Amino acid sequence: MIRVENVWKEYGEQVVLERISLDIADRAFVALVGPSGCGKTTFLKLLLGEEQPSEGRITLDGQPLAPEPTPERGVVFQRYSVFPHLSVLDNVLIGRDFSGSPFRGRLGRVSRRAAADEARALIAEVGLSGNEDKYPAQLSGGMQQRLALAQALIMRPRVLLLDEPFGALDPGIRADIHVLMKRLWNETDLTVVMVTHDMREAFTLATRVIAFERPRNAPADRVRYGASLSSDIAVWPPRVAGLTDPDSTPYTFASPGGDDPAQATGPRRDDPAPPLAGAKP
Amino acid sequence: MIRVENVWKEYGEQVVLERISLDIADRAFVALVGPSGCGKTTFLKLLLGEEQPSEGRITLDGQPLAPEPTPERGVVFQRYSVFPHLSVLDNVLIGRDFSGSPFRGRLGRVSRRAAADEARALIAEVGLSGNEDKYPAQLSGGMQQRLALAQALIMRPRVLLLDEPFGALDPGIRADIHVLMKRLWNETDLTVVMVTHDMREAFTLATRVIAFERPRNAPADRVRYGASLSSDIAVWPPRVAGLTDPDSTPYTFASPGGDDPAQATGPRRDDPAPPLAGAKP
Amino acid sequence: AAEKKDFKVAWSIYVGWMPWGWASDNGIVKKWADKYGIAIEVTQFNDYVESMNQYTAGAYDAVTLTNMDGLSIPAAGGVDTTAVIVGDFSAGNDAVILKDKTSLADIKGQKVNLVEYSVSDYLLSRALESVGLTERDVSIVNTSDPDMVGAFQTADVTAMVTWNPMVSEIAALPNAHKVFDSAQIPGEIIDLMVANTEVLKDNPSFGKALVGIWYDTMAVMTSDTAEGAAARAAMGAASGTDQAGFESQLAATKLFPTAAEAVAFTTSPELKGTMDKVRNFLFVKGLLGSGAASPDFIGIELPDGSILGDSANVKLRFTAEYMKAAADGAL
Amino acid sequence: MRFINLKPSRTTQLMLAVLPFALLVIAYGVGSVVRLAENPSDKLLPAFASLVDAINRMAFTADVRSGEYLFWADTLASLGRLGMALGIATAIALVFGMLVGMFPYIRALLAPFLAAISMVPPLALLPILFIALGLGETSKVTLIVIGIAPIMVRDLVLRVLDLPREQLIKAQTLGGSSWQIGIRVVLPQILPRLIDGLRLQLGSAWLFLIAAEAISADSGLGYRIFLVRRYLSMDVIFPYVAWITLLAVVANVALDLLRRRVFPWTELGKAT
Amino acid sequence: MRFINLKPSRTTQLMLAVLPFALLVIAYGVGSVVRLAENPSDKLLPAFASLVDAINRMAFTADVRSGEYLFWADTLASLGRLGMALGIATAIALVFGMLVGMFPYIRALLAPFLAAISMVPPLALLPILFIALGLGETSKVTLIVIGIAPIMVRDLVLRVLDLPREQLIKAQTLGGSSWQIGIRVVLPQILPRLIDGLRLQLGSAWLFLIAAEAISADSGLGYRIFLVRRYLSMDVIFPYVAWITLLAVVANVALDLLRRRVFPWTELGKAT
Ligand SMILES: Nc1ncnc2c1ncn2[C@@H]1O[C@H](COP(=O)(O)OP(=O)(O)OP(=O)(O)O)[C@@H](O)[C@H]1O
Ligand SMILES: Nc1ncnc2c1ncn2[C@@H]1O[C@H](COP(=O)(O)OP(=O)(O)OP(=O)(O)O)[C@@H](O)[C@H]1O
Ligand SMILES: [Mg+2]
Ligand SMILES: [Mg+2]
Repeated sequence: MIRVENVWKEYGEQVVLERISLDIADRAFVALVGPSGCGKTTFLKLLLGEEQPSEGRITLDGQPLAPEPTPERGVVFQRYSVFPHLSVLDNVLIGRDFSGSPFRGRLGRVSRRAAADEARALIAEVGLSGNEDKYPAQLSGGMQQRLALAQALIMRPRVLLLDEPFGALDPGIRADIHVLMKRLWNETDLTVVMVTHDMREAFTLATRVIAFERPRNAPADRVRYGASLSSDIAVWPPRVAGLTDPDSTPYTFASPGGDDPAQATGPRRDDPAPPLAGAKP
Repeated sequence: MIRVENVWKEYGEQVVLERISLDIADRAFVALVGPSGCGKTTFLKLLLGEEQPSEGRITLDGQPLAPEPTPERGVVFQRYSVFPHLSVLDNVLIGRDFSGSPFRGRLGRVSRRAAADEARALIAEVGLSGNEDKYPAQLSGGMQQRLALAQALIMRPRVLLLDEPFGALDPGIRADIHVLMKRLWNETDLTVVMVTHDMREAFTLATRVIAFERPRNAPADRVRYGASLSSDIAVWPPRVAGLTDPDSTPYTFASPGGDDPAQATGPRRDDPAPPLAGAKP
Repeated sequence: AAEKKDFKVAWSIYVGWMPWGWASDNGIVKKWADKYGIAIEVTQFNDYVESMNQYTAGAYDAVTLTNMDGLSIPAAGGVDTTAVIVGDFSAGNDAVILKDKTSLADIKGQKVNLVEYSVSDYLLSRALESVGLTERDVSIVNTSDPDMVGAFQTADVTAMVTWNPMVSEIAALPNAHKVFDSAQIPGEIIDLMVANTEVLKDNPSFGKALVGIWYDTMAVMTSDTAEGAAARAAMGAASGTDQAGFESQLAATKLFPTAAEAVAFTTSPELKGTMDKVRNFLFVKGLLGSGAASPDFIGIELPDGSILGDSANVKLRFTAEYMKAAADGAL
Repeated sequence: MRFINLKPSRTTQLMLAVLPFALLVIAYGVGSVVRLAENPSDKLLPAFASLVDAINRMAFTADVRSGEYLFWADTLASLGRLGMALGIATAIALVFGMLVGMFPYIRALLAPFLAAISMVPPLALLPILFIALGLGETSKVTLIVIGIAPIMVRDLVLRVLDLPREQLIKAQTLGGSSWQIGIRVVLPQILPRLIDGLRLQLGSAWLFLIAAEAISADSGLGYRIFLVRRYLSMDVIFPYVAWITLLAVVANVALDLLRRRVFPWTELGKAT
Repeated sequence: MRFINLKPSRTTQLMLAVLPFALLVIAYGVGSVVRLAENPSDKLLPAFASLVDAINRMAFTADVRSGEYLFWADTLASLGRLGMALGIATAIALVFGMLVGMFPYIRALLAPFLAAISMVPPLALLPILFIALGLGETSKVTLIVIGIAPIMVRDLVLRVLDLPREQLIKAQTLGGSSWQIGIRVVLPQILPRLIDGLRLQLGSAWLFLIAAEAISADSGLGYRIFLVRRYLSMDVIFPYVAWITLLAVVANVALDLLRRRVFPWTELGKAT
């Protein structure tokens, strides 16, 4: 379980996040939404260990988070998540290379062949079979993100952090990758935290949708007040990893869960898509 | 009216587009869809005059298109459509600067003041009032695209060409800008051709949706066969610029219009969104 | 310095010093080094100044230079230096050249291009003296020596002082007139092979080897044989010209072909007068070191043991000892 | 924690920055003491006191012959030449950079030629330069210009070619002519890069200045260095070299500041 | 049509590219004829026949002194020095570029120092260099290295800092140590840039080589140019300069090809 206790984050003068308290259960799939610039990426960086909270603390299973990125927390960014100089296969294998060869950073022939089998399986899993020898620049955006997923998954991370991973993809490809994502989440022992701009995506995938908002957004206040949790919505009917049919259809949502510290309000902007038209505030 | 007559486009060996024939009526709003890499941008470049057809010809009101970009055809790209070194106001004014001052490329004080009033009105029109002195880098993505629209519109183009103009925006902002786009199209004497990846966007805005597809997409065929028109769908009930309520709600679509040269087939990938679930193939 | 076996000699490309390269190429250096059981490494410099600097800083045991530079550079730099070989003196190799004008007195008021603080500067001051002018009557523009020939052909250069091979190149140009040359001050611009006094004192065989090499080479190159011609051709090639060009430069050089002639020149009383002129010139130019209160600041020892200047600060020594040994066949 | 993630604090940063300079000074001091112990009039690594002496003599005592303060006169002469050369090179880079970058015809004409002449070692062609331009200031300034302008032009051409094609298309749809696009779209966007290009060439410019002054001059920092090199007066050379380095570093920083001031949008771009 | 949109055909392109070179040759020819008409023994712009003569003499006739073909011996000597210097500078740039670019501590320590020493004019410090390293090949190679390495290091540091931060984070989540990230993520991505950096410094490298050979050497292209400069033997200097330029241009193209061959993914990136 990830526990976030009264976390603040400031950059110099500017308060970006304030009073964030949150528990994320094991195998939860949390979608993080909120207006641009409200600190979603910053929050993910805190979870990742790339940045440290200015105040408060974050624990994983009761242990303070390592203050730098570690293999137990995988990540996929919107862009630049794969290495342009490595082929698809090498991109997936590099995690194994790192753990298996401290000095050369590359496995020997024999152990690499074994690892390559595993990598190929993962590549097939994300639907990239046959592209093993291509470079990322030869893949479409959607394929690159699939590759980034496979690359992260080979480390079997406890937590997978996604920062708008599908934001740059077209809707058809995005739908495919959603199906993939659900399957991976169901089959793997994985807690997922995903930042997205897309409400529909949030409700399609997540077990829980958390919104950040800056309560005071006047230009004069931008520096002195940060964003905080404005709503926390458990998706209904509840999805449970490995149990529910991942493609169970119409989504709606229940009232906020018990651990919601803030009064729930609706998303800042109503998404124009019909499924949200009936959202309860 | 824009008439595209049996246009082919080849880059060296590679055939990108083949046998494209198409009439676009005045004040039409055409959405161009199709899988990635099928030549949508290439087609727009042909309309723009940035590229010339390898075969066939394109006429505007019976006249061959000027073989280079001219002010009668405005354009908004997904990125890089505004000038990073100019303030918002200067970005909108630069079109006037060009036409009014052949040598300095910048209007004199007095005439610039008059033009600035017009520009401010346009800036207000696209909802950017109060940002006149900011630089593009200080605007969000959505605001930059609004600015690009205002910048193009000040030239009063006959045709507005849009290449995934809203692809990088988040859905909330995109909905806002859709409303704006509809209004502009209704109020201005404008024919619009828009490339998009988003089916919903296509059907929200367009009077007509045209799909490109490569009939032979096996790797071996990629070079020798280009994309062609695979479906041409008139949106129903028909939208007419300046007549219908732009926000008239549920969209559905009729069978292909009479000028459809190809047998209509549904979009290549079904968009998972409910509105399209009932799309007729 | 203690006794040692390995010695380093620097020489730079100039007509009077070309024999060093030839001797090194043709095994004469090795022959004499072997004879004394030492090793001598001979290094060629393109840049004369750098060769002296390297010697002064202690990187070389011996170097070729002129009497004037020997006093102002190593000696003024605190390196006690002994002239082992007096090879030649300039008899026309250095010259004052005017453009369009034919008389030295016309130099008044002109800009003169020369290598500042070099023997050219000294030659100019002697030339000016001879027509009753001083350096205040001209202005000096420092110009690097390899560029003299090109520089003379530019419009704003009207007067130049330089040395060979540039002198003969420039003199061949239309409008160029040699109005004064070192033949008019014979014996004042002397080309030497000098060595570090301490090294020499502890290793007299090094000095003997140098002298041996030198006069062996002289014997070949001054001979009228085919072998001599070949040597002169090789030296010409090494200095960037051919045999004829090299021989014309030699003609303006009073080379001492035998040790006996060199000894006679070195022990003649004129040397003292020359060095006195030189040190006064250097003192006026401020080149005897910032601590020099008078021309006497640095002591110069002459072959007869007499000392010019401060006997407690002798830094430049002339000796005929080694050349005499060669003349006497006592090597 | 990985070394890659360790960030020094402000103070540590400052101390670390000073360290190599301090070590250099100490190494010099030790070397100097050792050499002077061997030969008290050694000139290669003069004692700090001699350096101070020399600075005093050159900068704060009038020269007996000319009555000038040589150090400052040299600095003025050199900076004058450098400034003029940099100005001319910048102008050339701007004009040719834009022409070659914007127009395919001019690019076809000049790009290969530029690539070739940027490889010509200018020092080897000095005689031609002298005879064509004389030995005065012109030839010194020209040497610097020839040395740095081709590289600056090529840099700027690349920069023009880097401008997103979309911008040029957009400008055309707004009715811009080639000329208008040049002065309103291309020029303002490459000016910041021009300043950066100039910064990158500062080192070379000094190099050529020194080379030019070594060949023929009667004042200037390079002139003095080569003149006193004849006597291995390192007590003068070291302060002069340090001074040249300082001037170059200051110019570098000043140009960077200038760019930030004059083109604030270049910094905005980086922030996003 | 706007000039900006006009693109020359393949043939026109070729003709345009040749034009400036042809003009240069013609200008030379005319200048030479004019000067020789005035003074038949003028040496500044020798007739083409004299150039051919000189080439024959230098490249295809054995030298009387050494029996060597001077032109080729000079070329070999210079290329040897240059190659070694470029190799060493590249290695230094690689190691320091990565260290300074990747590690904030090392950056704090060395970045300001590098900025300063890249501005030191190395020519002014020649005596120190020669005395510290002797006059052999070492000091010539070192001069070139000192002249170009600091700039290459700084270039590479910028390149490392340009790597998307996301990549380094991602590598860490894959369990990479600083060392592993260095050799598997950073190194392969900056190698192509290193080659480009080397290309940019080729001109400077030749410059320093020539300067070093001018001081002390007994062979080398720069040595020969300075040797015959005393006689204004432009008939030798011109072919040598042209040859140096040609060698540099060829090296430039060869390095570019090398990059494309060895790092094919760098070209993929551009295509998109
Ligand atoms: N390193 C930093 N230094 C200073 N301010 C920062 C830094 N990183 C982020 N910020 C500020 O923190 C705020 C939140 O940024 P963040 O990137 O977390 O937003 P976001 O919610 O991810 O936005 P988006 O949806 O656009 O990705 C912004 O105002 C940003 O300017
Ligand atoms: N200048 C060019 N030279 C050669 N091939 C090109 C060029 N421009 C485009 N192509 C090729 O033409 C095809 C169509 O490209 P285009 O950019 O028009 O696709 P698109 O439909 O806009 O794709 P996307 O949805 O990814 O923007 C691609 O295969 C591309 O590789
Ligand atoms: Mg973000
Ligand atoms: Mg496209």
